[in-house]
Amino acid sequence: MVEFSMTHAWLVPLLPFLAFAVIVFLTRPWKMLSALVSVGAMAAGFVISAYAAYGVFTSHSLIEKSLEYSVRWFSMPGLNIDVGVKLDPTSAMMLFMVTLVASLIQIYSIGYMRGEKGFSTFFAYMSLFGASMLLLVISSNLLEMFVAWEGVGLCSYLLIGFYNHKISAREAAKKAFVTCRIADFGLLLGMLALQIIFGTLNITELGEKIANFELYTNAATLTLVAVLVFLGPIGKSGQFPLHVWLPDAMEGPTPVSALIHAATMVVAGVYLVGRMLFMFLEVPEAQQLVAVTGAFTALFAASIALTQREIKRILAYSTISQLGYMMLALGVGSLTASMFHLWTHAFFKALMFLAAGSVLTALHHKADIWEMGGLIKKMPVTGATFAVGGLAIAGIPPFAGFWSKDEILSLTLSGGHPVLFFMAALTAFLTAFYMWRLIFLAFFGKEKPENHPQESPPVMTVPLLILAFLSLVGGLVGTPWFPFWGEWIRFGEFHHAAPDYTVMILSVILGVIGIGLAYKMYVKDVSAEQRLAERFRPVYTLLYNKYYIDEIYMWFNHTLVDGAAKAMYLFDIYVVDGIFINGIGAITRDTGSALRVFQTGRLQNYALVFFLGVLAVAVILAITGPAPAGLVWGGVR
Amino acid sequence: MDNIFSIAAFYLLGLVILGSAILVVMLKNLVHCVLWLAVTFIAVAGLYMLLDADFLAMVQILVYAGAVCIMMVFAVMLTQRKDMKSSSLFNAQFRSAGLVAFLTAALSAYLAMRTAWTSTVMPVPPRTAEAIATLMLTKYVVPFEVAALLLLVALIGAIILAKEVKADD
Amino acid sequence: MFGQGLLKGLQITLQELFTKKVTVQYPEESLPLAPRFHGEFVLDVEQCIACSLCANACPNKVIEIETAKLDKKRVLTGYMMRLQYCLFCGLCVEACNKGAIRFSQKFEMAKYFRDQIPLILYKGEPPVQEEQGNTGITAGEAEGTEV
Amino acid sequence: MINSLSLSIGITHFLVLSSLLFGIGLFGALAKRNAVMVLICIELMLNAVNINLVAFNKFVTPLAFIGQIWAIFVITVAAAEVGVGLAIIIAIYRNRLSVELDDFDWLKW
Amino acid sequence: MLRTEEITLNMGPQHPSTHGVFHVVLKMDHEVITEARPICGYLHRGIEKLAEARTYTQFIPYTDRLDYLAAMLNNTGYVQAVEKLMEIEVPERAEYIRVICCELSRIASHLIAVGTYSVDIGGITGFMYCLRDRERIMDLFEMVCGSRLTLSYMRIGGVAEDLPDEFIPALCQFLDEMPSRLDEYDGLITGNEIFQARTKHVGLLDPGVAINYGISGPNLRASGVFWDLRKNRPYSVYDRFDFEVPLGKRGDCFDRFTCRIKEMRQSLKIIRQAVEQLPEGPVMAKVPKVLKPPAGDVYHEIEGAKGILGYYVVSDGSNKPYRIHVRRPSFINLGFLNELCKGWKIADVVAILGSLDIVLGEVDC
Amino acid sequence: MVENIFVGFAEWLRSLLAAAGLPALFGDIVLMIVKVAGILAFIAISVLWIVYMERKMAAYFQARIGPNRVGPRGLLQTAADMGKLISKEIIIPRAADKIVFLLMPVLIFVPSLLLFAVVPFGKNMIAVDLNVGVFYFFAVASVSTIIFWAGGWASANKYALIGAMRAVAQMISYEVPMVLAILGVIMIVGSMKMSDIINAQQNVWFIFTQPVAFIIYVIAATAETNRTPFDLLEGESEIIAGPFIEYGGMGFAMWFLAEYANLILVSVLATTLFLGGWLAPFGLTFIPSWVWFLLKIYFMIWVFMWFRWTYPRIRVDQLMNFGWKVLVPLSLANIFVTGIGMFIYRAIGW
Repeated sequence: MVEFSMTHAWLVPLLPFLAFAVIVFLTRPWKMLSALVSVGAMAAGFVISAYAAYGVFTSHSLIEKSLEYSVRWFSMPGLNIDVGVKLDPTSAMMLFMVTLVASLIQIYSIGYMRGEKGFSTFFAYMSLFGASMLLLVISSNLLEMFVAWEGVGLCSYLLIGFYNHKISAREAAKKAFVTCRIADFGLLLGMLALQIIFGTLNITELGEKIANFELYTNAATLTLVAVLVFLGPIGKSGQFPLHVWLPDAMEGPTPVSALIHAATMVVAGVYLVGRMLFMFLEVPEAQQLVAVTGAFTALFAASIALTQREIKRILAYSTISQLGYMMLALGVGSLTASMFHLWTHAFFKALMFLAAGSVLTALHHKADIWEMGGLIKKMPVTGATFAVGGLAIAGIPPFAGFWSKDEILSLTLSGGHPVLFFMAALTAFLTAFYMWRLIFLAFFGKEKPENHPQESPPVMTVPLLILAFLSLVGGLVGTPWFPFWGEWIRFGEFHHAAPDYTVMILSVILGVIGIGLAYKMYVKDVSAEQRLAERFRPVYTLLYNKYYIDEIYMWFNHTLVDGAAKAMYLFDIYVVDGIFINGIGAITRDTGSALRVFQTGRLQNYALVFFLGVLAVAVILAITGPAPAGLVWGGVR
Repeated sequence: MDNIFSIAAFYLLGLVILGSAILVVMLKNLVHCVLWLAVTFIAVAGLYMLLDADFLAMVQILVYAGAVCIMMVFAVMLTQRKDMKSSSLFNAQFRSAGLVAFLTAALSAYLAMRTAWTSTVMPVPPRTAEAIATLMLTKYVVPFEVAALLLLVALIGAIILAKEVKADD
Repeated sequence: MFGQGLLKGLQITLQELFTKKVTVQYPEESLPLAPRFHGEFVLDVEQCIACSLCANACPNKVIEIETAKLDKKRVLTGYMMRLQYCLFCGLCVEACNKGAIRFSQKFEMAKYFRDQIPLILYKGEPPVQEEQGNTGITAGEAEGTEV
Repeated sequence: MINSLSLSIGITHFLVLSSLLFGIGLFGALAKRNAVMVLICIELMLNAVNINLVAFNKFVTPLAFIGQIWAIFVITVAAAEVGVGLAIIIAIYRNRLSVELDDFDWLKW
Repeated sequence: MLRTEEITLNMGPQHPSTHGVFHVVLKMDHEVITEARPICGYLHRGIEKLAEARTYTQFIPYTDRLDYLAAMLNNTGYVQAVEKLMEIEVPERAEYIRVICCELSRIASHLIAVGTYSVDIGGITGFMYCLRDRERIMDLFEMVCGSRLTLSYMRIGGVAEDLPDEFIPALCQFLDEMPSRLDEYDGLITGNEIFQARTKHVGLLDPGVAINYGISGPNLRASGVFWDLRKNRPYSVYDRFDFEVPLGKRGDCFDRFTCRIKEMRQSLKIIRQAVEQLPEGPVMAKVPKVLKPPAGDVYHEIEGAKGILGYYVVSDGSNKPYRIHVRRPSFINLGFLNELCKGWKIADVVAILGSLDIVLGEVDC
Repeated sequence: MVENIFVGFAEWLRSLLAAAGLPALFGDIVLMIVKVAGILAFIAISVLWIVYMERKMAAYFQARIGPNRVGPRGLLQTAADMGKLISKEIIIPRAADKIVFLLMPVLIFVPSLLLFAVVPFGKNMIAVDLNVGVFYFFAVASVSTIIFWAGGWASANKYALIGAMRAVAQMISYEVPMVLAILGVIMIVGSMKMSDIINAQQNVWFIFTQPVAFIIYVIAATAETNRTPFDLLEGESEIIAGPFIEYGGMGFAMWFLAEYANLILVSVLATTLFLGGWLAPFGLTFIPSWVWFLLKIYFMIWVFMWFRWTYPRIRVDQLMNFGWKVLVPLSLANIFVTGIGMFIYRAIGW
C-alpha cells in the first residue's frame, strides 16, 4: 500500500477531479450522492496521501532527492513540458494536510449547506478546488503548477461568487479574480524569464541550475525574476498591497472561506515561495523583500483586525496576518518554520472558520460580533472549539500555534533582524488581543435576547472536534525538544537549534497579556473600546476603514487613471481623430461613395464577379505557358 | 473501360446527369427542381458504380438522394408561402451568369482535354468498403474525427439557428 | 415494467386467432330470429274490420286504408303501407284490437325499384267470405334480396 | 495535345462531364433567385467535384483510395453545409418572410 | 419551434373519426391546434318540432333516433317525463324491466364508445371485439321487443310487452360471460402502453370547468366529480340497488375511457340485482287509450349513457304535446371542445373527440 | 433435386444457349432477363398473396373469418379487388400537380424492385450478391421517402401534405436506429455481403447474439413500412390515409401494393440478418433452402401483421421522441456492447 501510494500519488488530485466530473455529468440531481462522491474522493485521497506521507517520512533518501516521475505533456523545438509528480517531505506533508482538512471541511459542508440551492454544484466546485490545490502541491513543474494555480483561482472565483444572486458576492468574486490576475501576470512573466534563461521549468532542474546561476545570467536579472515570481504569491497569499480581495472573499459560503484560508488557496502562495526558496536564497535583496513584506503584512493586517466587527472579516485579517508570518519565516530563510506554521495554521484556522460558520448558521447569518454574546452556553462545542483555536493562534503552549510562532520569532531574532522581530512580536500580541476580543464578545458576556442559537448537528461538530484536537496536538511534532519536523521539512542542512527560552517566555507573556487585556476590555468593562475609540478617534477610524486601502485604490483609479485618460481623450479627439482618422476617413469616404455603386449587396452579384476574376486568372495562366500553368491544373502530368 | 456496356452506361448516365441538372436549374417549380435533383444524384451514384466505387455510390444515394433532398424538401415546405408554380425564377443577372458559367465550364473542359493524363491500368480492388474503412480508421483517422466533429457542430449550429428565439427573453 | 401491456395485447390477439369465429355465413346459414321480431307486415284480411286504428296509431302516416261501404258496414278494399317511411315501431300492431296486422319473420325487404317499395297488403274487391284472398301478395316479394 | 474522344472511356470523359455539371451548377447558383435553389445548385457543383475525385481515384491512384476518401469528406462537408445553410435560410425567412436572394441586399452602403 | 403558416383543416363532415357527420374546423400551427371550431347540424331532423305534430305515444319511436346507441334510455327518459306530467304510477315489474333494459342499453352504448375509441386511437381489433359483444345485447333486445337498434320498447305507464320466457336465461348467460370480456378489453386496450401514452394527460378537463360547462355523465365523473343521477337523485327503482359510481382522477382521455369500462361492470352488477329482485305482476299501468295530460309543463332528467338526459314537456291539455325540448348530453358535452383541443395535435383531437363519446343523432337532434 | 431446382434451371438454360452457339454475353443477358422476370413474378404473386393474408389474418385476429366468397376460401379476393381498382377511374384533383401525381405511384415500385435484386432467396439464389449488399438495401430504400412525399405533396390536399411531411419525418428518423441496429451484426460478420452474413449464422442465428438489435430492427422496420403502431402517415382515423387520400383506382392500388412489397423487403432483411436467412434450423436440411427462406419471411410478415392488428397508433411527437430518445441511444449502446463483447471474445481466443 505504501509503495502503491507513493508511485500513484497522482491519484490524489485525480480522484477529486473525477468526483467533480462525476457530479457535474452524472449525479447532480441526487444531492446526497453528490456529496458522498465528493467526500469519498477526498477521503480516498487522504488515505493515499497518508500512506504516501508515511512512505516519504520513513525513507531517508527523499529529503535531498525527491521522488519524481512524469509524462511528456507537449513538446516543441526548444520547449519540452512534462506533467509530473514531485514527492518530497514538503509536498507529502501538504498532501496529507490538504486532504485531511478538505475532507473535514467537506463533511462539515454537508451539514452547513443543507437545503441550499446548488448543493451538488457546490460539492463539484469543492472537489475541483481540492483537485487543483492537490495538483499544485504535487506538481514537479512550474507550468503544471501554474495551471493548478489558475485552477485554484477559478474555483475560488466560482465559490466566492457561489451566492451569485447577491451583488456583493459577484463583486467579491470578480475582485478576487482580478486581483489575483494582476499578481499572476507577474508570476507568468517570471516563469517566462525562467524558461528563457534556464530552459526548463522543472523545479528540481531549476534548483540545480540556479545553484550555479552565474553560468546563465547575472544576479540583478535573477533578482528581478525572483521579484516577479514573488508577485504571484503576493496576490494569492494576500500580502500587503494586494490583500484587498481576501476580506471580501468572505462573501462565499463559510466552508469555502475555511478551505481558502486554511488549506488551499492562500497557502498556495507560501508554498510556491517555499518551493522556489532556492532562488530567493540566491538573491538576498529578493529574500529581504519577502521578509519585509511578510512582517509588514502581519502587523498591518493585525492592526486592522483590532477594530473590525464582522466575525469572518476578523478571521480573514488574522489569516492575512498569519500568512505574513509565514512569508517572514521564508524571508529569513527557513522553510521549516514557514511550513510548520502553515501546518498548524491550517488546523486552527480551519477550526475557527468552521466554528464561525457554525455560529453564523445558528444566528441566521448575523455576522456582527457586537450583536452576539454568551453563545457558549447554547453552543458549548462550538464555543469550546473556537476557544481552542483562539488559544492556538494566540500562542499559548501547548497549543499548536505556540510552537510554530515561537520558531518563527526565534529564527527572526537569531537571523539578525531585530526590527522584524519587534514587528512580529507586536503582531503576536495584537493577534492574541483581537482574537480574544472576538471570542469574549461572541461567546461570553451577556446573552442577547433576540438570538436563539442552537448547537449545530454532529455532522458539523465532529469535524470541529477533530480539528480542535489537531490544533491541540498538531504542534507537538515540531517542539524544540522533539525536532521531528525540522529533520524532514527543511531546505539545506538540518541543524537543531537549542530552545530559546527568552523568546518562548516573551511570546507566552505577550499572548497572555493580549488575552488579559481583551478580557479586561470586553468582559469586565465593555465600554472600554468605546472610550478608547473616542480618545484615539483618527487612529480608530483609520483602522476601522482598513487604512483606506480600497479607497486609495479607488482614488488612484479616479484621479490618476481617469485624469490620464482624460488627457489621452483630448489627444485622441483632436490629434488622432481630427487629423488622422477623420482626415483619412474623409478621403476614404469620398472614395468609397464613388465606389459604392459597385456594392450591390447581392450575394450572387459578388459571386459572379468573383468567378469572372477566377476565369481571368485561369485564362492568363493558361495562356502564359506551361510553367505557371502547372499552378492551375496541378502537377499531374 | 472498353466494354460496350461501360461506354453505353457512361453516355446514358452522362445524359441523365446533364439533362436532369439542366432541368433542376431551368424549371420554375421548386418542388420539381428538388425531384430532378434527386434524379441527378442517383445518376451520379450510377457513375460512381461505373467507376468501381460501389461503397461511395451507396453513400451518395443514402446521403444525397435520401437525406439532402429531404432536407431541401423541408426547407421548401417551411419557407414557401406563395404560389409554388413560380417559386424558382431567375434573377436579373442570368445572362451574364450564363456567360460566366459557360466560360468556366468550357475552360475547365478544355484544360481537361488538353492535358495528357497519365492513367494507370491497374483496376480498383474490390471490397472498397473494407479498404476505405481501414484507411479511415488508420491513416485518415484525424480527418475522420474532424469530419465527425464538423457534423456535430453543424447539427448543433443548425438547431440553434433554426430555433425560434423566445419572445420574452 | 414497460412493455407488459404490449405483450398482454399480443397474447390476447393470439388467443383470439385460435378461438372459434363468430361470423355466420349468412345466406347458407342464418341466426334464429326472436318470435317478436319486427319483420315484414302481414295482414289477416279476415280479421280486419277496417277500423283505421292502425293508421291513426302510426306516427308517420305510413298506412293507407281504402274502405268501401258494404251493407252499412265498412269493408276493406285496400291496405297499403309506404314502407320507406315505416319506423317498424310496432305501434300499429299494438293498436290493432283484432290482431289483424302482425309482424312476420321476413326481413329481406330490399327492392330494386322505388315503386316496388310500398307494401300492398290488400288490393281489390272488398273481401267476401268465399274468396280466399287472405294473404297479401306483394309485387316484389319474389325477387327478395337473396344475395 | 488534345485527346480525341475515342470510343474508349478515359479520365477525360469524366472530367468533361464534371466540368459541364459544374457549369450548370454555377449558372444556377449565380442566376436563381430562391435561396434554397442556390443551395441546390451548390450541391450540384459539389457533385461535379466528387465525380472528378472518384474518376481520379479510378484512373490515377486506384490502390490508395485517396480520391474516394476525399469524396466521402466532401459529402460530409456537403451534408453539414446543407444543414447549416438551410437553417440560415429558415432563420432569415423567419425575419424577412422571404427567401428571395434579391431581397437580401441590406449588406451594402 | 419554427413559425410556419397556419393551416386551416376541415375535419369532417366526412371523416372517419368524427363519429358521424360532424365538422370541426381546425386551425393549426404545424400539427398543433390553435383553434377547433365545431360545426354541427348536418344531421338535424327537427325532431323537437316533429313532436308537436305527434301524439304523446307516437313520439316514442322518435326518441330512439336521438341517441340511437342507447335507445332504451331515451325511451325511458321520455316516458318518465310524461308519466310525471300525468302522475301515473308505474307497476313495479315494469320499473325493474326498465332498469334491466336501460342498463343493457348503457352497456351497449359504452361498448360502442370503447370500441370506437380504440379505432380512433388506431387499434381496430378492439372495435371488433366490442361489436361482437354488443351483438349479444342486440339479440337480447330483439327477444324483448323485436327490434335491435331502434327499440321503442317503453310505453307511457310501463313497457310494451312483458319479458319473454327465454330472456332471463339468455341474460344470465350474458351476465356471466361479460366480465371476462371486459378483462379482455382491459388487456387489449386499457393496459396497452401505447394507448396509455396516447390518452393519459391528454385533453385534461378541470372539474370546475366541467361543471361550469354543464358537462355530465362519464365525462364529468372522469374529472372526479361525484354526480350520477342514479345515486344523487334516484329515480325509478335505482335506490334499491347496490352499486358504485366510478370516478376518475385527472379528467384526461384515459380516465374518461376507463370510467366507461368501470361503469359497464357496475351496470352488470345492477342488472344482476334487478334480475334477482324481479317481481311478478303487470307491466303496464292503467292508462287511457287517448293520452291527454293536464296543461302544464314538466322537466325530467335521467342518467343517460352520455350524461344527463333531460326532457322538457309542455302540455296544453290536448293529445299532442305543445312543445318538447330535449337536453341532449352529447351536444352539451361538446361545448368545451375548442378549449379542450387547443395546444394538442391532430391525433389528440381525434382522441379527445372520441373520449367525449358523442352521438351525432343526439347532437343535432 | 428440389434444393437446386432454380439454380439447376439457370445452369440448364445457360448450357442450352451455349449449345446453340450463342456467345456467353448473350447467355448472360438472357439469364438476367429470366432472373428479373422471376423476381417480378415473385413480387406480384407475393404481394397479392400477402394482401389476402393480411385480410385473412386481420379477420382471424378479430374473431371474423375474412374474405370467403371469391374463389375457394376467398383466395381470389385480391385479384378481384385489383380488377375493381384497375377498372376504376383515376381522378386527378384540379389543383394537383398532374405529372408528379401520376408518376409517383409508379415510381414507388422502383426502389422495391431494385432491392429485390439483392434478396438471397436461397443457396446460390441471389440475383446480384453485392459487396455492400446491406448498405445497398438501406441506400435504395431511403429513396422511397421522397417518392412518398412527392406523391402526397402533388395531391394538393392538406391531409395529404400533413401525411407526406409525417412520412418524411418518420422514415428519416427511423432509418437511423435501423441502420445502427444492424451495425452490430455487420460488426460481427465483418462484411456487408448478404451471403457472408447468412453464412456467418451457421452456428447461431444473430437473433440470439444480437437480441436488442433485433428488437430495435423490428420496431424501426414497422415504422419504415408505416404499419401500426407507426402508421402515422396513413393515420386512418386522423388524416385519413394521408398521402394517398386523393388517389383512387390504380393509383391507390400501386401505393398499396408498394407498401406490401416493402413489408416483404423488411421481412427479408430481418430474416437475412437475424434469422439465418435460408439456413435450415435443427439440421432439417432435407427441406430446400428457399423453402426455409420463404417460411422465415412469412413468419416475419405474420409477426408484423400480428402487431398491426393488436396495437393502437402512437402520436407524432411520441414517435419522434421514441425514435430519437429511446431507439437511437439504445442502438448506440448495442453497438458499444457488441464492440466490447467482440473484444472480449477475441481476447479469450478466436
